[in-house]
Amino acid sequence: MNSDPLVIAGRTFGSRLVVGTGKYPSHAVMADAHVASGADMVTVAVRRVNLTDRSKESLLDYIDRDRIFILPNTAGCYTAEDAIRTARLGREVGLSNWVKLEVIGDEQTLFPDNIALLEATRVLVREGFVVLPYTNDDPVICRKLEEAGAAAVMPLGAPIGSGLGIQNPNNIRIIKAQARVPVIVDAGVGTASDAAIAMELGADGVLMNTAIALATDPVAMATAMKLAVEAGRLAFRAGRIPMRLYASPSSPVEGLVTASTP
Amino acid sequence: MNSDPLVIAGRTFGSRLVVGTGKYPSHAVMADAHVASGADMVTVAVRRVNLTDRSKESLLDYIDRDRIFILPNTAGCYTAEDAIRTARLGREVGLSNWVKLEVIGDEQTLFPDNIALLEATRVLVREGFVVLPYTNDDPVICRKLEEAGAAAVMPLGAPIGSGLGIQNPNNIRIIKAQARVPVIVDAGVGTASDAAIAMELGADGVLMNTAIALATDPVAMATAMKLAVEAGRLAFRAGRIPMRLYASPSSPVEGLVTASTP
Amino acid sequence: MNSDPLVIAGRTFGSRLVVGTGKYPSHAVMADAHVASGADMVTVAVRRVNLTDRSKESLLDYIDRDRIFILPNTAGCYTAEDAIRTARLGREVGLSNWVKLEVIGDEQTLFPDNIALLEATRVLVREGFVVLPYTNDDPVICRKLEEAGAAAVMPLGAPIGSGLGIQNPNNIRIIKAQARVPVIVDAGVGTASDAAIAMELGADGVLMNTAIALATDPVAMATAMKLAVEAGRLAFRAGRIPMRLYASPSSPVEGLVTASTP
Amino acid sequence: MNSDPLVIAGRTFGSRLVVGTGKYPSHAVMADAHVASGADMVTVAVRRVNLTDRSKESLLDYIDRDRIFILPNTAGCYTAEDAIRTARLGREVGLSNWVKLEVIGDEQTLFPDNIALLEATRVLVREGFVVLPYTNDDPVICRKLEEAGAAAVMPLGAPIGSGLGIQNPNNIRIIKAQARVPVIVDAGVGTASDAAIAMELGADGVLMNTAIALATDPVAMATAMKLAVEAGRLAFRAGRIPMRLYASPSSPVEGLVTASTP
Amino acid sequence: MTIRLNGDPYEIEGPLTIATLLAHLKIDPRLVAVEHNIEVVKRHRYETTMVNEGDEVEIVNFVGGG
Amino acid sequence: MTIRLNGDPYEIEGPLTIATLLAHLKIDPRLVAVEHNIEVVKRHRYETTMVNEGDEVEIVNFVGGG
Amino acid sequence: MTIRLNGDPYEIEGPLTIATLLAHLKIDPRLVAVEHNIEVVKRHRYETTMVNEGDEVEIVNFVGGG
Amino acid sequence: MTIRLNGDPYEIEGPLTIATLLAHLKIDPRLVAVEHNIEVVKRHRYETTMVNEGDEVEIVNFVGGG
Repeated sequence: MNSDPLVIAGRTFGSRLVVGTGKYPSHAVMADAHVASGADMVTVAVRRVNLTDRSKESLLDYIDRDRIFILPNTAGCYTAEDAIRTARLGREVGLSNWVKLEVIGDEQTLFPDNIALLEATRVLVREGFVVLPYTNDDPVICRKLEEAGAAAVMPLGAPIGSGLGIQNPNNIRIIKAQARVPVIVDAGVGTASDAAIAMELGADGVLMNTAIALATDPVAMATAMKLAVEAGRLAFRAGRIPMRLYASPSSPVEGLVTASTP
Repeated sequence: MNSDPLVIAGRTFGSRLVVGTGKYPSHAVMADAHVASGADMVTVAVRRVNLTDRSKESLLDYIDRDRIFILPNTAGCYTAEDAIRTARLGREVGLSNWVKLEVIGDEQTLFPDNIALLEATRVLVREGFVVLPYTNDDPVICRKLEEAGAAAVMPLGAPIGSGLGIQNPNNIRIIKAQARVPVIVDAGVGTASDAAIAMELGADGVLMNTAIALATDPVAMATAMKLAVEAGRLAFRAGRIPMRLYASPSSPVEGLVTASTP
Repeated sequence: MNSDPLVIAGRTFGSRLVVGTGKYPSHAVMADAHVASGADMVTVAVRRVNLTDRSKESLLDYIDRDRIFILPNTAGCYTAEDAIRTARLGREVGLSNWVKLEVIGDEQTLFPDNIALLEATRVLVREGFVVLPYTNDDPVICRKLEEAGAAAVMPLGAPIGSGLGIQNPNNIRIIKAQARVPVIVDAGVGTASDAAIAMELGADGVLMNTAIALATDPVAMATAMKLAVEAGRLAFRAGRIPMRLYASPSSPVEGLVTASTP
Repeated sequence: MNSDPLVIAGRTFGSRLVVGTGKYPSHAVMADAHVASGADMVTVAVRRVNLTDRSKESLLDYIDRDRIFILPNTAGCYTAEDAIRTARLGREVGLSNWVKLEVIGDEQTLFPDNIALLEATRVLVREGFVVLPYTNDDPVICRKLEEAGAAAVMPLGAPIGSGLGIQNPNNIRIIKAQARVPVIVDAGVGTASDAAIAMELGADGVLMNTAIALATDPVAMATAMKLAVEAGRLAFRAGRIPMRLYASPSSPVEGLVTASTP
Repeated sequence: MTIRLNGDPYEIEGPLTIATLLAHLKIDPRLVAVEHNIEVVKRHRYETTMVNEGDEVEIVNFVGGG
Repeated sequence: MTIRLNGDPYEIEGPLTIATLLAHLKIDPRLVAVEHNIEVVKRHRYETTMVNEGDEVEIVNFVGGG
Repeated sequence: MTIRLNGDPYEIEGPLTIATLLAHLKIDPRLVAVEHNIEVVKRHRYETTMVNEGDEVEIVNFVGGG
Repeated sequence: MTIRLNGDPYEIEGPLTIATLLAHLKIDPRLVAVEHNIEVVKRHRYETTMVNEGDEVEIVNFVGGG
């Protein structure tokens, strides 16, 4: 029983790590990585059914829905209209009225269009969605999204799939200091320490896909990310030592069996 | 059973985290932190017995020696002679012929005097000690220590007790690339992500004291460090994704139910 | 004669450094710092005339308007309406139809409200203003501002007056790669190297106030900033060497008068 | 007339930038870059005369020795003996009894062998040389070199030719705080801001070769480095503003012509 | 008749219901969502919603994404 | 009469023109800008723009800022 | 007689063995180490090593350190 | 006779002085330094220092370096 769970919109999650379902070598590897990650929420994309090849096995056959909550996303949408339309379809599939809301504003960086994002958030909140918007590390837009009814804010750490790690730690720290909803760092994590840093900055959770799915060994990396998120969270709560430019001895400076003095 | 143990001088350790015994609020808290850390090697200082107050309970009463290996250190020694003399006394206590060899060269930074360190290493190796020298992040001195018979090299990440984290990651990476003995990052870790980073750089282990002992909640931080070291090690072995300046989508760019294009 | 001038809205500036007029110990020190900085554009705030104390000497008496172009700003405005109103008054003073457009979205960080900023930009561009909007380091909003007719975009490097330096170099690099108008890094510079870094990232200019005005010696720091901006610009154009993890000798490895080989 | 000159062993230098003579596209470009750099000390290597091709023009024909002081180096030497022998030959050429003392300890990193370096320093100081040892960023070895009679200490910022910039700023700051002789950061600079940072850390000078010689435009980069060193020095002396996580307004918060309040 | 199905022209006997269309396509109605002329079709309406000449139908499901 | 001048109540003989008001306040009309009831007043209108009881007037200039 | 014990002068009846000294000091011989005139004393020599006037004795144990 | 010059065997009439050797090699004595059997030769000794069969001579100058 987790004494420090993540709670979003009244729903409790045992893990503070949210993972994706894309880019894995196979559905089987993905399923193993999901187990290793300990995540109980995964995000999925909404796309047209493949009509020409019906054989294609379904993604959902590889997700243990008794244990894992499904978070449909609007990845790939470049307008509020498309994101809203995609969110509605995602809900209609019947597994969740939650949405990881993405409205992309630039193809190179996949950075959000925060104006369209805010507009789409307002519409979907009105329609009863639980909206988790992917945004950038701007405390002002995060506050606007919160005021628009977002259930959490998901600032990016770095461009999606870049693996650069948290590019602007101060902004994440400030967003967390100002937010009254959970803050999930979404995108940019490349390795375990990146996830730990996000949590040490005070984030309530981390969402990642590429760092696990495209690692040489996705299952091992999923385990690493699980441990790193827990480590970072614990360290954040444990109260780290202050930084100092010079040293401070760990052993007593008295009682030495020596004449020498520095 | 650990499939990826740390082996030093033929001795196998289940944990890659080595912790200290100084600066804890109490012996009892230390004992709990040791358990939480999962460490099976701890370092201790050698000091004169307190003759005036014999009541003082013994440190060793709080260390589970069935599970935890004792690593005496020469902290506080400023000459090769003092370090050698202290190492001999530490061995005579009868728990270990290993020594965490420190010869300090500067009181402000507690950085090592590598020349005296090398000299003391040669002497103690000749006397049959298993020598683990605390040095700085210099690949050249690390190679000389290895050639002198050191069982591992322990470059510092930052000044002892500073909590600054790994100040020069490239040097740690280079030291590991050149070393044929285990590389333990000793000193400088402040929080969990620092430990994860050390391991992601390829270090074989991490040694720390202040970061745990002086954390607001030492036991919680000890757990965080345990997880962080495991996470960093796993991530190192799992093969992280490359860094890229721009983004790479996690969801398919085909099959969108939308007219819009970027 | 400067062979690499900064051109904004068809106006040519000899210096790529734009400075402020606030927080100086005195108007006299400010005037000296302006000369030392080499800046030919300075920004000023629009405020109510002090009716109770008419003695107060005028800021403009200390600005050499033959050499220095005046850039009124809308600092302190929290809505598009206020910013527009302030911009109009600034223009009516009769020195410039340019405006450094600020619409603040948060009192702690003084980060912009990009949505209101975009709205105000559209209105003022329609009214014939040359608009230089202060925004955050978001390539998407920068593109929208450019499309709205901004004459330049001015992403922040860090919070105003924080002196933290460029917090997210990649975003500045990306903004520059995408922009078709000049990119001026506005806010966050603390010392000379920060300004050099901004220029090395490709920025067309840097705007700063606090780093000079509140330095112990504002005139010396103004000179430092002048040199740093020129250095960074030159280095950017000169084509820096690539980074490599290992070394590359600067002296020939042949012809040594020695037997020794590595 | 420079009011803040660099003084080493009683000799005054107008510039705090010391440059090399290797790797340039041509001797002519080198000569132009030397002028652009403003340096009045350059380092040269000692090598066997080319007997087969006597046509080869002499390096010295391209160095204005009325303006520029020659600093022979022992680059490429891997033992104290070789370095001493090379230093003696360099002196015998008759232009200088100064030596940039290098004793390399590792071929990949070109990091110094500090033990042999210290030994060679002692010998050469006894022989009346002015010794400027290239060492690593270790305050302890720097103090030993100073005690051995070194006229300056030259810690590396990063591996020679790597262009990585100052890898461990704290160590440079600490070395400067403890040194009583000038501290010259030698090696590792890649671009102008790196040089400025070195000076802002308190270094008395910077020595570089590759960053200028292998830049796409060596003469432009030499100018950039000249300006950056001056900028960094001035900023160091001018007293930079403190860093703060949050913002501090540059314009008055009173007297706004607006109803709105944050 | 010809309809527009997932963006492409599609020939089929019609008019027909969404339910019949899905059956014809051998698509399990659970775990997909259907749009008819840009309007989401609730599942309980599959039997009663008629697809006519020229209508636009979108049938989507969940795929891997991040 | 009472007007609102730079946000505060202000007693003055009136009605009067902006020009007269500035003269009365000993403010050089150059290098300031004037708002009358939220509308910017062009400089050439100072002579003809009347300030009446209860009007709002703002007079601004440039001050140090960043 | 007077010896130097852990750096300080110490009065005690003597000569005596290390073993007797430890017993007198109520120090458990296990988990300490003893130096006699700068030479480490092996534990099995405690019974036979004599401490005389002016000798230097160091008795150490493990304490918390890092 | 054969000497070792800058590391390689070298045939030359001899014995001869360093000065003669430099002249023979067309090397300007200024701006070079000479080692004879591992000993630096001061410039004023070039006339008097004899190079014999099997001697080692090194002649160096300054080249570009960093």
